[in-house]
Amino acid sequence: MVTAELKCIVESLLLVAHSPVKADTVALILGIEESRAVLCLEQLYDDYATGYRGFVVCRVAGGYQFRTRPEHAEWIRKFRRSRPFRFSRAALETLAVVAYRQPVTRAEIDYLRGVDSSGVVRTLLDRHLIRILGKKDVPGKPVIYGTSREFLALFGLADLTGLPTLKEFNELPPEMLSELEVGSQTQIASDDGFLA
Amino acid sequence: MVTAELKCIVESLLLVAHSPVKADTVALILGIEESRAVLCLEQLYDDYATGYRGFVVCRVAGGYQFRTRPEHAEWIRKFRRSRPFRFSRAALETLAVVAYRQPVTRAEIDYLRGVDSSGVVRTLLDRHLIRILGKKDVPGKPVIYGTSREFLALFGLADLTGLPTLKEFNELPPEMLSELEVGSQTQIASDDGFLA
Amino acid sequence: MAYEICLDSFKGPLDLLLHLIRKHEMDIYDIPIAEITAQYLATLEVMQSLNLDLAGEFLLMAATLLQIKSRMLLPQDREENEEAEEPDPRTELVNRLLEYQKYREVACCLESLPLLGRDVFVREVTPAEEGRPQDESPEWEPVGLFELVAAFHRVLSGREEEAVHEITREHLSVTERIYQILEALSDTPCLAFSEILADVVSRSHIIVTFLAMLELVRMRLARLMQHNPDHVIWIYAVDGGETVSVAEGQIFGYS
Repeated sequence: MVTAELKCIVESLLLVAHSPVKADTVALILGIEESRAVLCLEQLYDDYATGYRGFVVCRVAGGYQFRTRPEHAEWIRKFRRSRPFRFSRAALETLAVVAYRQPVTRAEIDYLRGVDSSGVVRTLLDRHLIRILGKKDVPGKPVIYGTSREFLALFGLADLTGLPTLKEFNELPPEMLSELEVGSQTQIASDDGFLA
Repeated sequence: MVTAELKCIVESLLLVAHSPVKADTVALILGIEESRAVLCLEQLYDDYATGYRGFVVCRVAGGYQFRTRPEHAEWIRKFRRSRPFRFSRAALETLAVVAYRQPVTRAEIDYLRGVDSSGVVRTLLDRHLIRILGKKDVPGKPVIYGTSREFLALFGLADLTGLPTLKEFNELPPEMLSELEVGSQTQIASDDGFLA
Repeated sequence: MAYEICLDSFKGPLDLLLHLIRKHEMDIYDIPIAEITAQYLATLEVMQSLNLDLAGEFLLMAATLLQIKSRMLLPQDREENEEAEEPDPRTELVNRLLEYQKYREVACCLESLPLLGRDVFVREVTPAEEGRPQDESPEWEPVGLFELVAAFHRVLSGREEEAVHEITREHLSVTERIYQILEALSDTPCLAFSEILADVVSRSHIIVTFLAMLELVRMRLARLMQHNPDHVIWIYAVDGGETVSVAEGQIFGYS
């Protein structure tokens, strides 16, 4: 199969997909090497990024997806008759704590925010933006939370390494959270579940 | 508005539209003459028809719509079939009953769910998410079910103790809608783009 | 002192403290604890006077601040001081504030990202277009533990609702309960309150029993005695009580 035709087919898959298209799926469907699938997707990414088009290819949640440009948001909202939504500060703060501290327990979230977060945690769970990862192997076996694929999709992130960098004011000394047993941030990057 | 930008916005509308986009709608949304909207749509039609692209603009039902090329139909069918199996409400409920009440008989599952679960149990067995543990030592020797290793893998659990308890679930208060400001909240839940 | 700030906008005590530190240009690494405590308490007072619902966390922080303040006022033991330096009582608070500040700032960064459904949009595939996945589809769509436990909760709560219809609720009237208590009192001069409630399980049954006792006292058929507050409540039969009959109609307001 020539590459032009391959690219053309991959482009059609991007149109009909209901979620970000992964390179391994493309490879499986078209019976090609995954590296070749990646090449196709990346070429399409470049094509759309350079041409002045109504939408672009985004690297999101471990896959590739057509997304409109932010500068057209108002027109599209008008067309769809949808109102812009806003996150509450409580929701954003909690999401930030979960995203950067995962795997994290409710007690740790409450401690870091200084307020009870049960309501926000529940809302974020209901919205599928965070998920229960399991339980922590410490006395009491508290439930631990992490962000979901939907979180990445919502914020347009390819993976967790794409999160905005935390400004380092002063790292909370580990002994202070020892009773809470906060997981180290390095775990974020190494957690396979979040990466493509 | 310059025509290039106009075309770009119309292209974005074509992407997000649920149904064929009509020229009069475009004219209304963008506040332009209908003749200008037609011109934009026709130019996009030409652009896509001449370039070798994964999809084209079609004139359908009095409007314009992106459609894939007929020659790619087979690939797209294959791609769509590869879509992961989505849990139905019945399947998830049955799986939950087995997970939390194992070892459990069909009669117990039916009792708890209030409906016949034979079909769903069959599907879950076929997909190796539940397994037959043996027979219960009561008259009639009914088969008892439990979850499988695949179940643990699907939910990312090391073992069954990682299942969140109902107590923990109830400790999270019911969702507080104020946390995410009311607006297009339904969109968050229903937007297919979030499903990965 | 003028509070031009929007008081109910604080997301918690840490948020409020950061605001006060910034407003009064304090050094976060060397917080004047007496001053910040005074400022904090003054703000709480204003919030209370405005009838704002003060969450417990705000009061807890007030207690923490006062504790730190008192610890800083304590004279340091010179001999002990030579052995091991007493940690600054403010350390934990300062670290929490710095940490919280990080997440508060990054939350704003998150919000400024192009959000799906707000700033950027994707093509939505209709169910008809999507088609049905074939049975041989090897993969399950990821589903979370929260969804699993929520499904189980749904199943169980569905059963509870049904159970209400299945169980025929025992209908017990106050009158009946009065007779039962009087009968129990015919063998013994007094009964402990807990004895009367011993076999009572349902909430409505407890209420009926309680009302029956109040009626008995009102009709002077029984007396309630307690030797000490928090002690056992005794119900005594009034002498000659057995000769009194209670007609249905005499008991007003209850059934």
